[in-house]
Amino acid sequence: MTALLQVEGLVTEYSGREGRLRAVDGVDFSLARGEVLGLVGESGSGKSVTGLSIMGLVDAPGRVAGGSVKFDGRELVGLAEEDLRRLRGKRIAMIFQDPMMTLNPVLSIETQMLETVLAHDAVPRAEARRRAIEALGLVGIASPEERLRQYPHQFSGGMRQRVVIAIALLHRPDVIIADEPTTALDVTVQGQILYEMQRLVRETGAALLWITHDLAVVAGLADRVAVMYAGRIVEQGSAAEVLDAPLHPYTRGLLDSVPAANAAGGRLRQIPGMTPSLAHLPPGCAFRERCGHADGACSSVPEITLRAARQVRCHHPL
Amino acid sequence: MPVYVLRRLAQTLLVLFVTSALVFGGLYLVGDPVEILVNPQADQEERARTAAALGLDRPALEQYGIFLKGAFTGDLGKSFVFGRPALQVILERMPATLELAFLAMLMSLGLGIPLGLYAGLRPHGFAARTIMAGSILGFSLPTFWVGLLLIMVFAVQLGWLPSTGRGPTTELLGLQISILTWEGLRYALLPALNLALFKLSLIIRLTRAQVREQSLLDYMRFARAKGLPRRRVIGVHLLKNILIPLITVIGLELGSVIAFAVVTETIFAWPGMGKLVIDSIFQLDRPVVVAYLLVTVFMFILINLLVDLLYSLLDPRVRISEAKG
Amino acid sequence: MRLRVLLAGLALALPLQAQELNIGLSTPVTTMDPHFHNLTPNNSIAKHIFETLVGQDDQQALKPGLAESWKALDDTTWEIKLRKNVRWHDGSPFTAEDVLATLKRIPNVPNSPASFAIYTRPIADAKATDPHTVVLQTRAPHPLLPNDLATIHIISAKMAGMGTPDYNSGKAVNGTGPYRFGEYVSGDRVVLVANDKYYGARPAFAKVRFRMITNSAARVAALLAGDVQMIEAVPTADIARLKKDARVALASTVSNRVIYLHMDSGRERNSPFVTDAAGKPMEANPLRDPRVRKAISKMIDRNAIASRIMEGEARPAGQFLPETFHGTSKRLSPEKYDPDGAKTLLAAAGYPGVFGLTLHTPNNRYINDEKIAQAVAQFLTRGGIPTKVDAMPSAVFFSRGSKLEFSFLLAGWGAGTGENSSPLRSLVATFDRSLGNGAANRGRFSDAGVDAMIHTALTTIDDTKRGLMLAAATDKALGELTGVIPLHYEVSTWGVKKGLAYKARVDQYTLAHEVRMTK
Amino acid sequence: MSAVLPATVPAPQTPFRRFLEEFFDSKLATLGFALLAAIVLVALFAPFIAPHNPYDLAKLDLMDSRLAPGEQGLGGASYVLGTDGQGRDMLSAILYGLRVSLYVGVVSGIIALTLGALTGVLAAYAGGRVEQFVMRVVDIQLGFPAILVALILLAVLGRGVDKIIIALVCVQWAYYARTARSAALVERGKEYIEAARGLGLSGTRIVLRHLLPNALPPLIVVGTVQVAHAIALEATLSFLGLGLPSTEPSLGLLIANGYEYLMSGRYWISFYPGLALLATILAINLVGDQLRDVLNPRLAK
Repeated sequence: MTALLQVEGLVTEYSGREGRLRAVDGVDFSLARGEVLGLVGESGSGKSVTGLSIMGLVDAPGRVAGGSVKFDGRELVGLAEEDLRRLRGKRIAMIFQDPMMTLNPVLSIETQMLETVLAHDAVPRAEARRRAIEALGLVGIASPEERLRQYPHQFSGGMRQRVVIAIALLHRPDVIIADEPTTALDVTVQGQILYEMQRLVRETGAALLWITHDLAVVAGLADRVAVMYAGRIVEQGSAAEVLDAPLHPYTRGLLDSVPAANAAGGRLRQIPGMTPSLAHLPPGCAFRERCGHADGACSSVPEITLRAARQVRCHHPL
Repeated sequence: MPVYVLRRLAQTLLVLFVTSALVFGGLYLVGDPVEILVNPQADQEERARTAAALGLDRPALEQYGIFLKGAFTGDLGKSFVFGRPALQVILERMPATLELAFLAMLMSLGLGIPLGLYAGLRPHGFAARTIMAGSILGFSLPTFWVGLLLIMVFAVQLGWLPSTGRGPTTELLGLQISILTWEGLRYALLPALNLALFKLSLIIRLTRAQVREQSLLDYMRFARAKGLPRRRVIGVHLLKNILIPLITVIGLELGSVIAFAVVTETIFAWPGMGKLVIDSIFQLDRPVVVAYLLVTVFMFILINLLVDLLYSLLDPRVRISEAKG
Repeated sequence: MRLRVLLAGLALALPLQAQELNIGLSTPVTTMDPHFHNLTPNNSIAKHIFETLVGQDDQQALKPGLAESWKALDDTTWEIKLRKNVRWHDGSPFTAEDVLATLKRIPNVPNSPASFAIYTRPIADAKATDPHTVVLQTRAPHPLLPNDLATIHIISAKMAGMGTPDYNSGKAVNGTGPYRFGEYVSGDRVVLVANDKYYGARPAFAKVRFRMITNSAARVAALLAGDVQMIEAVPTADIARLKKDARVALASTVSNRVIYLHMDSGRERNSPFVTDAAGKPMEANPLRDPRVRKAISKMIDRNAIASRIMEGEARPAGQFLPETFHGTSKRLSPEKYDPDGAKTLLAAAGYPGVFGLTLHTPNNRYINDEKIAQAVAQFLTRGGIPTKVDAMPSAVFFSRGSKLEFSFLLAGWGAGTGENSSPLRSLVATFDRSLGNGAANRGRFSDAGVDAMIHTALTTIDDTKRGLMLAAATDKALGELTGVIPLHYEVSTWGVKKGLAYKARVDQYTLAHEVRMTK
Repeated sequence: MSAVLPATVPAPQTPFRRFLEEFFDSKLATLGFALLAAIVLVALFAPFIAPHNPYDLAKLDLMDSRLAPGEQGLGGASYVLGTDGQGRDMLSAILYGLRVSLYVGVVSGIIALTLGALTGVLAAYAGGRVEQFVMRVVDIQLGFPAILVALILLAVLGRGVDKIIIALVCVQWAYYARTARSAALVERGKEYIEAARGLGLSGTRIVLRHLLPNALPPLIVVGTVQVAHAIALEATLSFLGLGLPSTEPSLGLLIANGYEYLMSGRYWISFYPGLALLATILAINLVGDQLRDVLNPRLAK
């Protein structure tokens, strides 16, 4: 498989009152055509910023400070805004977490879909409309022509996320970055959306970067998994391997805190301590203060080590 | 919707009634119009004659009763000073004030929204800071002071624009309008700018605050993620969301612009109803003041109603809840 | 009201023509009906279109108007000879019928807020003995009849039946004066055009546009910007600068208006704003004592007020009218600034440093009224009478003043008739409803001797005798009893563009037909 | 967006200290605060700082009127910023005037804000007829042009600091009420208020702890504008001959008094008070802007 999206040494910084913070600190991964990569981490680990950095949507006071993002062989970091715009929504689409906030409340679904078509293809409105209806049908929305005329507030949360997905799929993009698109939804709806996504990716052959904190979701969906902690990827590998036999203590901790993994009635296991503020990261391994395996070696930053097809960033892999 | 409009109109009548009673009573307390109307040389007999001629010799309640009776037939009494129906005196002056208010509002929106947008989108730039500093200037300097300054600079020093007065008018739908011709517009520019300054500052600040809030919302990011050109992201997605809260403010402010014309009209000798009402208050020309307030309150309620309707037109969310309620 | 919009608009757009004059007025003209509202700005405009039987020159001296001559046949009968070659603007000849119709209309103008009936009431009967002679019969001897006639604008009999609205629209405006009606836009402007068939001197301007610019700074700006060529009531603050400005010339004269202080000399006790030194209400009323009033007068430095507050646009006053007016005293001069003398007087009266006052003043009626009051308070406070100032709009001020709610007030009086009897009768004669005396006597000053002198004077036809009596009454009321304290006479100032000249008038009228071109 | 700073960060200091830290983060706001503090101090201690007492009529000398800045008077006193038409030292008058203006602006602002915010939020909370009634009253009030209400009110009441405060509260409260209501209305619709109600929290608690704080940021925006507006409106009323007694002038009144001298070149009589007014309003706004940014949870980074 050739890499469609190749991220190398990506650094995204935010300058604020407490100086410069690295929200993303040297992230590497690649995504192949038709592949689903789960990017997992707690909130604040930098996974969302990674998604935005790829899209070139990091706003001031943040900026991509280094590294490279290659899409289909083309460098995206430093690319002119207009060239980036042509790619966004056309070849790389992004879906956000909260469908209630993603759609513009005062524009009709039709407006929001048609403008997406017309932003990239000079087609007649009727043609754009046809595509919009088709996309709505694709994500399983009944009587799409009628719903097209409606406004976001007339849709339920799950339906809105379907609309968002339909918009993302309008141009049959090569890559879809989905930033926790099911987190805000009811569990039953979550299941439906996941199922749809899986089906759609398979049908359209798009590569999917699925950003989530939910390991259960990743387990059912992703081909590969990358785990992020404090701006760095600490472990990466095939979904089955990482989830079955994690190498990084942090991954282990995450897995242990999933309720299903615990015996019914037993005490839920947790990772001790709190997620550190990026401003107050301990020197060396960022996880060291919460890690049961930490020792003196951990005061230096661990390098990524390769184990077969897997990568881990730890002085003491499990 | 018609029921809604009708109910609002019924409330309007009540408001007008309360207004008239308050103003009538208020002005009655201020003083005796006869004292200010008669020639200082007048003797006691002439004063009594004036009081009788204007109906001021009757008890206050009776005077108000007479007013109410007339008001129901659309007669708001005769101006003490002009001896003509007060409503007629007001309506004659209204176009001048309305065109000034309209022009001022146009200026404050036409300049305020783009400037506010800019300052909100690039909040840390030098230009944005200059705009915001300027907006503070706009509402900290009293209108009358700025008015004279404008006259001194643009009329006396530079000689670009006429200092005072209203230009030639042309008739439009039976109204005398001056801002339709360039010559007439020249007269209106300075007073309108003077009147607009305060609102301009307000609109800049409100727009900027809105921009700052809205641009952080996900729909803005999503619009960009869709690959929309910046023009459309700002011009459609952002602007439409900003306009909705702004509409409420604009409605409110249009009313206040009309009222604040009082000061501007005085300084620029603009023959509108604001100048008329100031004179009328100082001359205790009660019928005119009462009629003026009734007319402006009515206009204001009308504007409010229009704003509500416009609001529901712009914001799909309101349309639904209105239908329910 | 029909607006001749396009015409006016075109004219405004054109560059200034020599035959056009734009004048900035300080107060709005409220009507075109010469008998509706007796108000200076209205009368001023009316004087362009209409004429009076008796005219007044710039010093208010009587001169022939539509009447060639007038004389008293006996104490109550007057014969008036009318000018013969006069035509109305519509072309018809002017006759005695017009005079009779005017006198009949004046008391019967509906809704008039200030009618001219005060001037016609003394007339019991009027008849025409021939087309150009009118004989007037007064109820009692009324020496001021010619002065009164100088305020009555004669309208044509044809238009006598027309109402005020017809005048405002211009339909009924038909005069004999040097200017004809052009356009009237309420609150904005009055446009007059020259009457080329006028029997007198032809007006210098083909067209005159009066613009109402009430804000005084804006009025000055309009003159400096060249939007108008003449303004009235130049504010005192700008006089010094305008004097130095080569583009304008000023015309000024002492007016017939005196600014004065009135004191509560009516109430024996509990005058509302007399307090003790600590500001608590005081029972006794020291203002009843003429020595206290004199002391107050001595505390005030009139020259300082004239030079500092009025910036030279006022002349310290010792009586109601400048000495040039008929019936004024030759003995009274402005009270000298004498704080020590004041202290002595106060001590003699038994009130050294024991009472305080509040001075009430209008703040939008007279030139710098509120500031003058502050200056007076300054002088009084330093002289040992702590004084506060309470300024209010004239509407409130006069209502309260006439209800006698004040103890000490500042006001002004302009003698409309141009004779000393006017202030004497209104300000210091005992308040008497039936006689019509003391209507503006808000201090309720009362002295039987003064009353008697005024009464005799008002029934004495002989001008010289009457003048002496009026002067004697003034000496007693002001010099001896200090019934009111005169401060200064206002100076009225007009500003004109260089190349124009205006003879300043004591009656404060702005008359376009008196404006001359100097080059 | 998921925050860069994790929400679960251990609070290193008290909320108030955090607030202070965030507030003084901006140089401009710090400057504004310093300016405002200086102005308030100067206003408070005017009687001790001012070289003259401008309210003492006995100390004024008419002969010293309209002196240019730096000129010496007849009595030997020199006037840094000149004198006005009454011979009042401009510097002292400005210092005292600041006091009056701030007092009038702030007191009327606080009363109006309290009154308006409470009615607005209560209306939003209560809904139904109560809300309709309150909002109609607000409409009536807003329908009356502020300046005219103040004019008539002051014509009836007369001049005085207390009277102008009454007038300003009367014309301002409705703005706050309307703002508070619309802000609270947005919040009322949100799930957490439903949840709070569901939890059986008392009405007062919901209003005070949930609705009011969320209505605060827009109220502060309106407030900073309104305090400035109040001071300017007071100046306008004084210009029209109503408002404050001219023997104890506010900044606005000083400007109004100096207005007539503008054309004659005696600029200092209204220019310096104007400058002081500008500085005051600038400071209030800088502080208000920063307050809004810091208090606004949506803008917090």
